[in-house]
Amino acid sequence: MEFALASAIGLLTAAGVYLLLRARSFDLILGLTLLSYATNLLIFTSGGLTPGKPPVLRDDVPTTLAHYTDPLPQALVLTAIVIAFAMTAVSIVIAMRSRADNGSDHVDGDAGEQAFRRDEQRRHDDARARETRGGGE
Amino acid sequence: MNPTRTPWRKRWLPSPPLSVTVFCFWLLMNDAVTVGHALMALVLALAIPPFAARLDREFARIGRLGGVPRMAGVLALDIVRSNIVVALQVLGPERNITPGFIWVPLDIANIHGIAALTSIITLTPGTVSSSLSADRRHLLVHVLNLKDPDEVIRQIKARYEAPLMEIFP
Amino acid sequence: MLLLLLALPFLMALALTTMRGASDRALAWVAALAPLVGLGLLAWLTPAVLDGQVPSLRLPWLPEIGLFLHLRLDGLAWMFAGLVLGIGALVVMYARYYLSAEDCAPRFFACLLLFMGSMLGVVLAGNLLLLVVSWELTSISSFLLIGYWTHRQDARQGAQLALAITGAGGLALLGGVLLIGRVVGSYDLDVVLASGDAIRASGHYPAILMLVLAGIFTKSAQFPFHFWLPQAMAAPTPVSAYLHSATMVKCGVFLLARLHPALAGTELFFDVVTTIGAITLLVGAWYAIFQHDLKGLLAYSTISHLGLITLLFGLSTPMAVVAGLFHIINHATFKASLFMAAGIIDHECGTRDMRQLGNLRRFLPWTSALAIVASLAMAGIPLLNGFLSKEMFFAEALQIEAHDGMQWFVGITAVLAGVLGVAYSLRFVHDTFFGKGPRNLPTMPHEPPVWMRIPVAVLVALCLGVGMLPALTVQTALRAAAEGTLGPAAPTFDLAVWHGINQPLLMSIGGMLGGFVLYFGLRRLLDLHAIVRHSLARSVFGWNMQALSTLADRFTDTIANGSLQRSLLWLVLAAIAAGAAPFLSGNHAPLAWHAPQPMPLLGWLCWLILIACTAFTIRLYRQRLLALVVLGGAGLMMSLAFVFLSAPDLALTQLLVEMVSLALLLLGLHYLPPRSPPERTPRRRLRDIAVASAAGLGIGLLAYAVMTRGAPDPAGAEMLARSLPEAYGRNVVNVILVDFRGFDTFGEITVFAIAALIVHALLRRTRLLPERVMPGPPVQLPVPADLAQLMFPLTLTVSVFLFLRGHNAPGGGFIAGLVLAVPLLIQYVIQGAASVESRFGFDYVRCIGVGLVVAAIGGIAPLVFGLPFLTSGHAEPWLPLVGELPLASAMVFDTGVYLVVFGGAMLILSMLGTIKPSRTRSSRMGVLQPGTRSTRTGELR
Amino acid sequence: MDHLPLLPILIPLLAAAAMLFVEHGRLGMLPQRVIAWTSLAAVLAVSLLLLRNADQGDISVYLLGDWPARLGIVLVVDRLSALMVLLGQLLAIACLLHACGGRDRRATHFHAFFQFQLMGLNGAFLTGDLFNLFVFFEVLLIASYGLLLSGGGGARMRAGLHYVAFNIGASTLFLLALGLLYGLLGTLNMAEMAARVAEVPASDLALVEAAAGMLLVVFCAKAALLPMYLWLPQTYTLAPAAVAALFAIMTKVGLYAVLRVGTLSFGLAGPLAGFAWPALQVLGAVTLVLAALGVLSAQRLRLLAAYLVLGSAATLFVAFSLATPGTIAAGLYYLVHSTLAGAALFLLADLVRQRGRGGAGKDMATPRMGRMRSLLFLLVAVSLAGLPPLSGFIGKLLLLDAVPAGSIGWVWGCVLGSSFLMLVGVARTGVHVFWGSDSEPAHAQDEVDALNAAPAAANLTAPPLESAAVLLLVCYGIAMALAAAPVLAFTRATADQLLAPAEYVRQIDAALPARRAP
Amino acid sequence: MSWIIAIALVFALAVGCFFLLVGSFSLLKLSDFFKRLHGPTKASTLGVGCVLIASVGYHAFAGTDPQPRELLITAFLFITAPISAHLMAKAALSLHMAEQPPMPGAGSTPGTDGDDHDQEQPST
Amino acid sequence: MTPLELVGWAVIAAMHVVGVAMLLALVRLLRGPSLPDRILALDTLFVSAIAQLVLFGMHLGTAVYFEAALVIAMLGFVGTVVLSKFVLRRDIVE
Repeated sequence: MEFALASAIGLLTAAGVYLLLRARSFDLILGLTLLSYATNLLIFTSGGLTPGKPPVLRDDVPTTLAHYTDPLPQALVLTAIVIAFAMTAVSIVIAMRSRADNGSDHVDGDAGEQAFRRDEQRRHDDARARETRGGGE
Repeated sequence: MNPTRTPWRKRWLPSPPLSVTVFCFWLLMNDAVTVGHALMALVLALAIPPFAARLDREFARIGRLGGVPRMAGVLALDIVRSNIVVALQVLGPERNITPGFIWVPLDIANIHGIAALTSIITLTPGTVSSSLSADRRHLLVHVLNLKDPDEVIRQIKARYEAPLMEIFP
Repeated sequence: MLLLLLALPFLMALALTTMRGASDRALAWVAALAPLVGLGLLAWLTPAVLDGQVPSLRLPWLPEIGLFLHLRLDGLAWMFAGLVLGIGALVVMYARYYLSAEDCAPRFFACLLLFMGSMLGVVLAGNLLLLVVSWELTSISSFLLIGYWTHRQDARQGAQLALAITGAGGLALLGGVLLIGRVVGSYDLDVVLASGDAIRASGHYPAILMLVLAGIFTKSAQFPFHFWLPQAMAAPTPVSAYLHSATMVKCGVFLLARLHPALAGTELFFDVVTTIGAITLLVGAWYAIFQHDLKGLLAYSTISHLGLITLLFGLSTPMAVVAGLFHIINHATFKASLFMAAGIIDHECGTRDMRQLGNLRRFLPWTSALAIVASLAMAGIPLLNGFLSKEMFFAEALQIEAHDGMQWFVGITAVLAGVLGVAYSLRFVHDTFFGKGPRNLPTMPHEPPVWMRIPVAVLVALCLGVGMLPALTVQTALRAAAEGTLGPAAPTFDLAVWHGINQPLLMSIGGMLGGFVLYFGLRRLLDLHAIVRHSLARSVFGWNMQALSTLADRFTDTIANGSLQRSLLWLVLAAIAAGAAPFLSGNHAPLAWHAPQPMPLLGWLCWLILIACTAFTIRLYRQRLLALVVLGGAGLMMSLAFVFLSAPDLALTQLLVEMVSLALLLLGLHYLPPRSPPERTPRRRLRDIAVASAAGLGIGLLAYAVMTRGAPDPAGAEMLARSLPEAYGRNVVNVILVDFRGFDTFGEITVFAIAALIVHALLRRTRLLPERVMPGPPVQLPVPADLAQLMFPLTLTVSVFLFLRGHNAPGGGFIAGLVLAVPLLIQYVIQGAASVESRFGFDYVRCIGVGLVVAAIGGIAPLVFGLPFLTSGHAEPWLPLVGELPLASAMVFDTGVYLVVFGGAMLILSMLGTIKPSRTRSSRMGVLQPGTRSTRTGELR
Repeated sequence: MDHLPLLPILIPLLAAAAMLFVEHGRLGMLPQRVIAWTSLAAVLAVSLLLLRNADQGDISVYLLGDWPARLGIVLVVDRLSALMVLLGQLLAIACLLHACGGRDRRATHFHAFFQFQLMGLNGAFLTGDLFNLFVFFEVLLIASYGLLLSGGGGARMRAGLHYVAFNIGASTLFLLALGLLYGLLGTLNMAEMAARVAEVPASDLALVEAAAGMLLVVFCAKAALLPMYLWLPQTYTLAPAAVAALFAIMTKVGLYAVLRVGTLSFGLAGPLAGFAWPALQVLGAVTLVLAALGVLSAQRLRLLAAYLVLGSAATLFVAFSLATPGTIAAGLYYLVHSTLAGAALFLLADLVRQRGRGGAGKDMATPRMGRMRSLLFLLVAVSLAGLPPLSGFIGKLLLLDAVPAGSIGWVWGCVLGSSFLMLVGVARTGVHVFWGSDSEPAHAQDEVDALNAAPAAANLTAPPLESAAVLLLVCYGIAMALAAAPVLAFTRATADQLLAPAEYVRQIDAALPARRAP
Repeated sequence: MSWIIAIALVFALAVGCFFLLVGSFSLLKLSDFFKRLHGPTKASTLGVGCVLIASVGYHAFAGTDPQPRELLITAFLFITAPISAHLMAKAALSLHMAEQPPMPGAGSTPGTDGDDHDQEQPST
Repeated sequence: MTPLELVGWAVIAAMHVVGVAMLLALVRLLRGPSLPDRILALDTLFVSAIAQLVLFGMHLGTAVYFEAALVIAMLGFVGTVVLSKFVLRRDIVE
């Protein structure tokens, strides 16, 4: 069970980091969302995995960790979820404004966009050059 | 909202059925039916509808509710029966299915009625209501196995629309 | 008394800055007040100093590290203070006439006084740190003075250069002084001077010496740092006369004298200081000959003379030190007067270029006479003061006790110095006052106001006086200074004009003759006027600075190029490094891996769904809408996982947040491009994949290791036990949120509130351009609208239910708030924002405010009972019919949470939903025509 | 029950909430300003009281919710906390003063954000709980997003995106580290953590260290240490002046956290004692050099200020990671100085820029730049470059003096070398900005003409509030230089207190709830 | 708990699961979106309804929860499922994923609400 | 075997069946091909999740998960609604 959770956390992190390194604001926000999933899972599991023992107290059950799961990580995750949500809201609005003000959704604005275009163009030219060369031979 | 003076009942108890629903809802949700919960339910039943009624755009009338139980019975039966039919169709070879759209002309004008009809059509397997024409006179229905369009229309009008027109005149 | 002496210039400088619009005369008088009163004070203290007493003052400033405001006036300090104040007074007088009407006189005088004060600080400091402080202050104030004519580029550059070099020297000096402090254990000058042996014996001595000498040499313009001085000639002439003859540049040699007992006496000292001094002496003198600018010539000659003084201190014999001190005085007098004279010439002729000057004795007889006398003193002609100290130098140069090479070197240097000194003095005199008349002058020169000449005259008189009657005029002072410098080791000596015919005299004469021959010989051979010289050292320094700043630019541009991805990449890499370091360093015992718990099949199923959704989010990320849909699946699985792992509250929150986020992202996507352009650099993608995999793997492993361990006795266990009896709640998570760690929640809702306010602030009155719009009017959805309307009161009921039950079952303020907000969101979506907002007149901003206040009140209430913030109270009043009604004060707090969350979520959604399209840029808006959309992505094909 | 430690958090919160009600009143900005100043004055008074109490050596512990420390959240006031809180308020006064010159009118919710920011800062300084620290980090960060972005657009939006994204990334890492730490140690209380670290079995130590390392990475990222400072120059350059000035303390929050966690939670004697200091030393030194190069290459005043702030943070890293009482004391002194002086430079940059045409971005001063501003710049620049006689020099002096013998070479080299580069850079930029450059004489002439032609003579005189703000900050610096001895005595005592965390832990353990039995 | 009730519960569960499965299966199997739309929107709804009834019975007889609260879930489900289906169908129609017949009596162009633009030649 | 046990077994079996149903929906979610298909699959996932939750509650014999199931039933369609609206109009709040 731990393996499944750990692998899920790992994959979510990797996916989040990968998207984080993309150059577009929306991808970035998507990546942050994924990362926050990973974080939440990790905090949540830091109290250990106990299926089927929600920390809602029942009468005549002793209040120990043997009968309930550790509630503290859950409370922490709750806080973390809310904060991540707030951050998502802020970042999406900033992304929108940035797109509108800077004319590009590249995170580095026009400069980044131009660099991106240049790269594209160069690759395009290279490819064409290679094609023509290949064709010539 | 309304500049003209509304009678106090309209203002404080805009929709008795809604109040009853909320009341039952509350009692159902809680662990046990106690006096305290009942009081709370009463408070909510009085407090929420005036608030919610602001959303009401058309203030459609509700007519006789006598037909509701029969309607519910027919509906339950239809749901179960046609579900089985559809299940068999789905599990069978797909080429036996001939889907198609039909426009169902509507006689019912009450928006609640239309909504209820749409829901019912959607919940009854074999048909999904897809769109309502702008003038609300026609309902576009997608039928999973369309053999006879007129039969489908007739069924819908007879089984569902007629009783609904009684409930929502 | 000493404090007043020191503070006076600063106070006057301050007074000057407040004097706006005062006349030049008044300004000058106020400015002159400082040196004049200072001189009076000094005179008052003189008897004591000559008596051998050392008046001092010691105030603590930062006693912990030995920084005291310690002033002491020994002979050396007395002599220098006299120099600083006396020449200062003359310069102020001179400057009053020198400055033109456009110049900002208050600023000039203020800076001048600031400099004077700093200089006095250096001189009077009895604490090495204080000395460094004043030292750097002189650098700064000289920077201001040199750059006084800010509109001139050479002034700006010269000022920067001077600041860079002397500032760097100051930093080096600071290092040296701190090292001295470490060795000696005190920065007190007396202590330091007394522990010369300890310093010389310590292993830090070479470093100390080098650092201190770096400070001294930069300040005193010694080779190879000399080039700033000629550059600094862009300063107004009074500044040059003051700073570059008598004070600032003397700082260095002053310090050399000051620390002589502590540092001198080793071979290293001797070699370094002597050699540098000698080189500077010759280089300065040689270059001086080839200058065309009067002040440039004087500047190089100053360098040369400073080299001479340094050389004398390097020789380290007592008499050499005395000679050095003597020459300091002499140089100050004649050089200051020469600078002033040069200033007069500049003032009158409008140029200082010797190629244009000549024959000025016709036009400026008085000035010429004074300048000629002063320059003769500079050349070391007998009966003038320069001669005396130079002769002492010759005498010492012959007597040094060192190996042969050094002896020869110093001797030859001395002779050459004499030759060159005469040569450039001749150049100055001859090219300016004699020869053919002035050429192409803008104005016809005539004598300046008499008060401008008087300072020059005073100084020249001093030259004569000292030169003829040394025993009467300067001997006592010099003796006091020598005692101040060398302490008990000071020699007894008598100054006399005539020592008989001896070796030094012969050398002097030889030097004079040689100088004549050299100058006129050179004139014959070369056209001196045509030579243009560049200072190599300055160029090298310039190149270095250029290279440095290019390097800086390049570094800064390449590192901080404003790329977000790079920042993030580094963050991730740093985190990976920090996480991996303990395992790779091998400092710790290897990690033990524990076996996992078994996993039911159903769990694997959920796992599969989660993994698949995540993987597909990555695969589809460029089709943003698809990625969002798939991400929704991942979110659902997250909450299912929470459910299975016993966290119903979390599952609820996750679900709700998921829905609202989805709505937010879609709202945002309307204003963002629908897809990401492809990135086809495979290398970059590979790099990112590698980094991401490393991060994922690392976190996964860490998470696994932590999960299989479990902390001993976590805090949560105790919360579990105390939740019901002490906090009266069955839902422990909620109890933690509103009670145990209610403060976190407090912060959390604040964050939420701020986020909503930011969205409000950013979108209010903002018009944005949607990426693409669909044609046609807004869609009407009567059927869903009707159904949703039916749901609304029911969801309201559920919201109240979740809120009230939160303490004992999953729910609580946050969840309830969102459950209230989401149905309203549906209304927004289905009915349109305008329709909903016309029906509910909510002011969400105020709702947030009310929520915050309510939450705060819930927290503050216990304060009334003397309990801390957020302490929960509990009561179960018995009511008729109802029975016991459990009431927890945490409820109030939770109400605040409820309101903030509702208000915040709705504020965000309504702001995002009611953005108006930009009017100005509508041409860019793309209209999605029906039939052009791909069914796969919903976008243009 | 003494509620003093709570007030620096509560008062700004209430003030901020109150702002939301008075925003659209008929009285315009007045009610908001009154509230803001009242709140600030109150918090200032409270923080002075806190400082006074803390200076007696007391560590006051405030148990929120009346729960014992490990269950609930504690606020702890020791010397360091009190100092930082006071510093925050002192800075806030100047920033608010500057903002009242008109910035607050242009930015929606400015005052609310400002108060939230104060709340976040004070909370971060006062809390004794790691997760609560995270929460307050978020409060202050998100408030800073608001301050940064409200009323702005264009390039600032882009910089804001960078800032936000980077900080969210860092916060995520914070949470990851927190999760791991709780999983390993079972507690979130910083003081209890130290005890738990000591009990961790040897085979788990590497895990704890990894988590702790990640935590430090977060703090270093917020404090802009080497590989992670790239966000800082751009953001600070593009932020509005009053906000950038307030941000001067933001990097210090990270430093505070490093110091607090490094000395308290990971212990000074335990198995994790000082595990990260060597790395921090090296990184700090390299950052310092790079920052100095940045100063050298900075053409604009704000960029210059940003790099100077960066350099000061790096210096502090060096100072703190040497971890002797002397260096920490010196570092704390320097921290106070650099915060105030950095802020002053940001505000000044704004003053200069306002003089330029339209304030569109070039901070070219006119040739007639007011004497006042040049003088202020001189003072600030001199102070920041570490030249005497102001606080900057004393701070550096203290640091150099306190460096342990073994590290003299590289520390002195870096500090003095970077001082030199900064001196050159500051002089160059200062000359360029204040003395003009004759490479564009026509331009200067235009400017003069424009000024002469413009009826707005107000442009010539410095805006009073803004100037007063700078003046205030400069006065702080002068006061710090004059009163160096008492300040140093305090920071020395602070350092001693930090390096003897046992007392802190004892106080926390001893703090018992008023009502509940243990 | 008696066997009769137990068997009734198991039956309800079985029916519920069957319909859920059929719903999902039809989602997977059928070839066209509008065909697929039928399965999940109601087979699944009915399936969940059966499961909920089983749950009511189970909790009532096991004594863990006396109230038939799951009925509320059913109620909500029956309200929301048509909304979703209706909107999804509209969305799909707007992407021209099916040919819809011309509306009788309203000329050749069917004026559906919202989609009142021209759609004579729907694709796919 | 007691009746309770029988129901218990049935519940577990049902959970697996529902799991399979979810898996089928997942395949459609990932494969598409059209956008509405994915939305529909997501909706189906939500509906199945309700069943799963209820079954889990039965399995554990607790009513704790009722709220979660209720909220999904009540608001789970929000995702479907907003996504459909986006496809329909691109602007989900008009």
